[in-house]
Amino acid sequence: MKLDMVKALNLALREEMERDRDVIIIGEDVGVDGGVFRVTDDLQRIFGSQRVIDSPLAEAAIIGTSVGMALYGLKPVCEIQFSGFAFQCFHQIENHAARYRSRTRSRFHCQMVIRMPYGGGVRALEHHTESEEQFYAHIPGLKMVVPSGPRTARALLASAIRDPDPVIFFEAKALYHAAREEVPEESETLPIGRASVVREGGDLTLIAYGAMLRVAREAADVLAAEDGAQCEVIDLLTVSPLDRETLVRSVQKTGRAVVVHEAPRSFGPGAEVAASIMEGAFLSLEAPVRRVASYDVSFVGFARERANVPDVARVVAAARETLAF
Amino acid sequence: MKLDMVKALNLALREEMERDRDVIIIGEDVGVDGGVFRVTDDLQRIFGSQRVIDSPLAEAAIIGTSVGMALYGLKPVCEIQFSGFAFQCFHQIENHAARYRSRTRSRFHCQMVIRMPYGGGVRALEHHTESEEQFYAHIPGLKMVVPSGPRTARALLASAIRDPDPVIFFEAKALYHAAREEVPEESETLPIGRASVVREGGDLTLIAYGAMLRVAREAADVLAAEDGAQCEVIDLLTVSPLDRETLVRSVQKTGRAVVVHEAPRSFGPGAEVAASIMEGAFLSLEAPVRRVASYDVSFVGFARERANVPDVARVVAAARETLAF
Amino acid sequence: MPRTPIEPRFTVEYLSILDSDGNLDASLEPDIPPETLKALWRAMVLGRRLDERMLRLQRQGRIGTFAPIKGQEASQLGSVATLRPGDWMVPSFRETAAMVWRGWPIEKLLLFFAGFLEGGAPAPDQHDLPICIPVATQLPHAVGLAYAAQYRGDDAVVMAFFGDGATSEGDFHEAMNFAGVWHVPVVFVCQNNQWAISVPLKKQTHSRTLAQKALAYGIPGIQVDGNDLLAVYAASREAVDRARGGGGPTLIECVTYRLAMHTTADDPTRYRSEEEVREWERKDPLTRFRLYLEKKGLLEEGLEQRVDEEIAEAVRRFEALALADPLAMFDHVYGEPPVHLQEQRADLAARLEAASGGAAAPVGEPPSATPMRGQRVPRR
Amino acid sequence: MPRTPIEPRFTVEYLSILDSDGNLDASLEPDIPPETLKALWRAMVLGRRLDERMLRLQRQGRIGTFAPIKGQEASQLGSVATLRPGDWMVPSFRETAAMVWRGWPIEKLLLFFAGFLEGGAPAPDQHDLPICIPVATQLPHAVGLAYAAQYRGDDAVVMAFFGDGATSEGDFHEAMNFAGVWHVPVVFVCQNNQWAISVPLKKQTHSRTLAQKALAYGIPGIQVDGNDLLAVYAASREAVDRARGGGGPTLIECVTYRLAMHTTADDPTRYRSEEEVREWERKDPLTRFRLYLEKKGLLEEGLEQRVDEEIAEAVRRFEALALADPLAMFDHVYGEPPVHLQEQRADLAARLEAASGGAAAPVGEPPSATPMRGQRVPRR
Ligand SMILES: Cc1ncc(C[n+]2csc(CCOP(=O)(O)OP(=O)(O)O)c2C)c(N)n1
Ligand SMILES: Cc1ncc(C[n+]2csc(CCOP(=O)(O)OP(=O)(O)O)c2C)c(N)n1
Ligand SMILES: [Mg+2]
Ligand SMILES: [Mg+2]
Repeated sequence: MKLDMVKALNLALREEMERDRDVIIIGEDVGVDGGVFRVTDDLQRIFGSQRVIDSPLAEAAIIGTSVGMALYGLKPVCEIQFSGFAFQCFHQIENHAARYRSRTRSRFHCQMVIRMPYGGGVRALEHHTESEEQFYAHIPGLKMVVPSGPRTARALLASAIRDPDPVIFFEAKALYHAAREEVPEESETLPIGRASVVREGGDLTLIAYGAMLRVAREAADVLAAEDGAQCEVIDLLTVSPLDRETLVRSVQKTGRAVVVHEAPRSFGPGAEVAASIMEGAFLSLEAPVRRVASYDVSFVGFARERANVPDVARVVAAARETLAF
Repeated sequence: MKLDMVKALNLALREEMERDRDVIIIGEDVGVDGGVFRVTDDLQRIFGSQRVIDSPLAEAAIIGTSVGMALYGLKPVCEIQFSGFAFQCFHQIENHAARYRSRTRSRFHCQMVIRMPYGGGVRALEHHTESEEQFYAHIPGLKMVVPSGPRTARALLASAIRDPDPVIFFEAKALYHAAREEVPEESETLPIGRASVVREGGDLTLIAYGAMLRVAREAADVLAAEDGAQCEVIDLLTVSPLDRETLVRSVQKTGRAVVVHEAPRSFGPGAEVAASIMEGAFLSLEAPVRRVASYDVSFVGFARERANVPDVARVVAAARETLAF
Repeated sequence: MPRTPIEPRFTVEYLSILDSDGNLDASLEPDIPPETLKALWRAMVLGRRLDERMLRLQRQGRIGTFAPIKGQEASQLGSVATLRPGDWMVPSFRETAAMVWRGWPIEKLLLFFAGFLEGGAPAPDQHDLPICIPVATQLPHAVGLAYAAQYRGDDAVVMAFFGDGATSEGDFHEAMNFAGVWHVPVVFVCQNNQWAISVPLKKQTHSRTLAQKALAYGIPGIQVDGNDLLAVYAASREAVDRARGGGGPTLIECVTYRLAMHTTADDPTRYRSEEEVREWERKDPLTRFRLYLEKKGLLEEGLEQRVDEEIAEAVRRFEALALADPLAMFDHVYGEPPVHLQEQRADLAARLEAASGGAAAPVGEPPSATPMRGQRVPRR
Repeated sequence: MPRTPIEPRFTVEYLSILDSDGNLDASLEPDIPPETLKALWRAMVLGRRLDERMLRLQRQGRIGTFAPIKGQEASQLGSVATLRPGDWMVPSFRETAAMVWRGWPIEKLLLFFAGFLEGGAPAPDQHDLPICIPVATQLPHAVGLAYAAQYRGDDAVVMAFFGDGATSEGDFHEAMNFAGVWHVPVVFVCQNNQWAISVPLKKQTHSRTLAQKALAYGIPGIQVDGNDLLAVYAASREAVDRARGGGGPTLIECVTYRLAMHTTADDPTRYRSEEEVREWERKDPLTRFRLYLEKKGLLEEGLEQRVDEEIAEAVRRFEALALADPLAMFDHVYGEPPVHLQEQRADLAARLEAASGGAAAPVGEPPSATPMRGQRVPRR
């Protein structure tokens, strides 16, 4: 069947809830309303208000009570309405969700997923357009996953829900309705921690995830058409733990890499990607790993968003500099 | 006069409060008790309980009310008792302290300092030994400062309090009483955003800050004595905005670099340092920039702390690999 | 020694002066000068009409998502009208009428909702904070402002707005508690409009009223008919005067209703009944206040038309504003731009140069605008 | 329509059964089996003696910082004694007596305070959460456990402990509010020991009692003499039974006092008077309970000695525990160690190899241990 990312996520949630009675959903407006983006549409009607919980307006308690439920053995899938509001529960994530396993030597652990829409593309107000993946990627004990389309979204959400560790699951708002994609009838999973080479090429490695994957792919098309340069495009899928092996293998072949993300550039995920490639493929590197990212500015307003978020032209330009280096 | 870091910080606070009536202190136990580490010792007696506020136990409100005071024109110096408890106020820092200037096009701004003890070395419990600088370094609008001893602490705290922007000020617990240092009679400042070359050398650049500076310096001594290798040691002092120019200039000379920090390795500050050096000094690099950091584990318990936090032997080993590369 | 109730008992009062049929309790009628009554009516009408106009602008894609105020005019205006210009207003994101009352130019509000930071900057002399999106996070700011005013010896009072859902956030609790301990001049105005997007009050908290939450902080709390401008005004007047007089903070719960959608991205038919809405339409704050002014002979001819014209002019001024320079995003991140931002600014400048037509190209709304729920993808 | 108090009025009760002179209000005396009374007395004595022993261990550098419980034995034991083994206890960081009552081996507690993660792991069959350091953050966990129990149809009750200072945190508010809305079986036990480190209650909140904070959530709140084990027990029994019976959450404020320092790193003479402490020593929970048992003829000969011997044996077992392998830090970060952690583990393993004497070298306390305040630098 052909589904957009919202429908694909909704399908994965329904399938996992049918599979496992311990899977429950909690968040603001996830029930009757089906979520701000309708990702949980219809689930409360199907599974009841005990399993799809319309919580009061308090992120720290959404995560904090979910931690408690997970310690008891449930598998909460929490929705934070926008990633910009997850700092309200950051202490519950860092202090507890990520640590109960280590703190109790696995007597307890938090099998839970924290879903959040992130990134730009919806003409939204402040705190509704930012990309905060870096903050989670730096926390030991967490996994940070970002699907790039309907099929990877459905498979990775299933994997995340079945994963014994807490998973931060970022959904690119720009992708929710961007495209419909064929997804198999049968539920499927994807290994968390594994990046995917979505296009092979020998001249340069383009690394992206989430909404930026499309940008990287289109840049690869332009570079092939206009420069005759063959880019290898890698979809990280999991930001942390980072699949350094796949990155290094690719750059050992291409000798050149550009990493693209929506998060601000400095101290961002691109830095880890660049540093890891340098450590693993230094002798193959023919040019510095370039980073194409949003500028180091806070919210710019959607009227200026396009000037800030990486686009195809910027990726192509960075790739050309790298190829010409 | 010779002061330890606690006394030097206390002196800077007193000097700035005498200079400017708008400077006020707020935090848990900062008044009568003089702070958990005595950094605010005696200040409430001198300046009164309106200027040195023993707040209720709520970090988000300590920062949130300080933001309000700053919008009014006061210059709050907030103390978060331990950096491990700052995630409770992370939303107030990221959503507001860092953004009011941009949001209001400078009609309002937050001239405030957020002091926190960070790092290991005091046989402390969970959340009392971690190093969270990376989380702040990635936030546009903030400055992230980490002194490395009594004199830089006193000068940088004065600069931070006079800085028009919100400054996160990390104080290494391990340095509080580690050593006494000569500080001038007169109040002095240090430019925020500028790193300092504390030892010159042509063979390798060692980059560190806070409590790790001592480790880097001692490693440099060992390498000079045992390997005859001359290390250039750079004290970042400001983590963000990162002084890339000083780093790049040094590595253009040495061709080799090792960065040391207490924060976990992955997606940590060392990644930005490494990526920036690669971008700025690629053609001079004779070896990959190596990172010596704590492992990607959460709290390990103080009985195992020494095995986790970088020590001289680890830095020396990394430097030797880099020199031999 | 036995089991004994703690004395004195805790009480919370309910205040209503002008009921939905326009019946007045003269004994409680606040004494408001006729000119102020007329100004308040004008502001209510403007709030209502501006709401409708903004809805059309949003549907046409000329502005983005915003939060309509329809039904909450009395809560906002009855309270804010008791402030002096030198006092401080701390809004959330649904105080259009109150903001206009405080002097925000309509075109600036439109600019804000059109995605321009310039729309969020208060005037240099304006003692108001900008719109605050993260629920309840503005409340500690209000307490800090009040503390600073007290510290400086200014007699300013701070009034903070928030909704029923906001009372569930930790920041609400921490702000109320600090205000109680510090005994600062702040008035907390909760617009209890019964809904937090799709979540009804009974799922938000188990307490009977929101006003009683004041008891947890040892400060006065009162519940008022939020659609009764006179009751809101009287309660606010009392709270503002007490605050100014050193009497500390107050929590005012205005029982009102959001007659429109949560925001333009919301479809309320998914979670509430037409009956409920019609029920509350009968309690419309404008209807009863209009009757009240009618009896007082204070209604002006052609007010609606004048208000509409004022709005139309503001919209024209808004439309006339050229798209601001994208490079402005680098201004005001820090007091002084650090090196890396200067470099990034230069990078964008070069790209704008390159893109023939300079600024035009990379500006404007993002390529693939995903509608939130029923929202149409707007095009400028 | 006028200004009217909201009915019914709000009330909070105070409960005391056995006063500081040992006078009993027989009409309220809870019926506790003699064996339980004896066990409770034993637990109180053990709590008091273990505290003293741990202080010595800390001063000798054999364990690190910990929080003494002296004076709070009745609050902890009167409450936790009403739980069944299958119920859940959610501690903060000052519940040593309650934890031992719940079956935590003393040597495990010592291991925890000696800086070993192994000391923080509850037994496989134990329904207790580990010590929680960040104030108030454990409270939503308790509510989540209670929700899960209800969801699964188990009849377990959850009891959560926290202090007076914790009531200022947003997490306290959010947890109480969720518990009220969800109507889950959780009992919130606030040990109001008058101080949050150096901050006295009157600087913590402006409310007269902490119990009244329950009114904000529409749940029952009661204030009890926290040094009166019978009152704590009676109030807890009622709350636990109500919770188990589907009656929802309760907030119990135990008015007690921290007779010792906040933690071993604290010097209370900086912020409170000797008089105040002596005042409260006269209300010592052990004194009155001892009298009560004496009258009942339930005191056992040589209890103190037997308790001390039990503690001494536990200390011997603790000391006998070999320093755990540093490599264990890599266990339990994730269910399955990812590649980068396997590599980092190998790195440490190699370093341990290299460092002759294997594990020994890089383990043990950090080189430059900075004392917090008066704390001595301990050496093992
Ligand atoms: C911290 C935070 N969480 C979630 C949101 C998303 N959100 C915006 S408004 C809203 C509901 C607010 O309800 P209420 O406080 O009653 O105010 P109202 O919208 O009814 O005026 C939510 C959940 C937000 N803006 N901030
Ligand atoms: C979130 C957080 N902030 C600060 C601290 C530091 N701290 C530890 S205990 C304490 C005081 C707690 O007071 P209270 O809640 O009354 O409990 P008590 O210590 O009196 O038992 C503080 C401030 C912490 N552990 N967690
Ligand atoms: Mg509402
Ligand atoms: Mg206390």
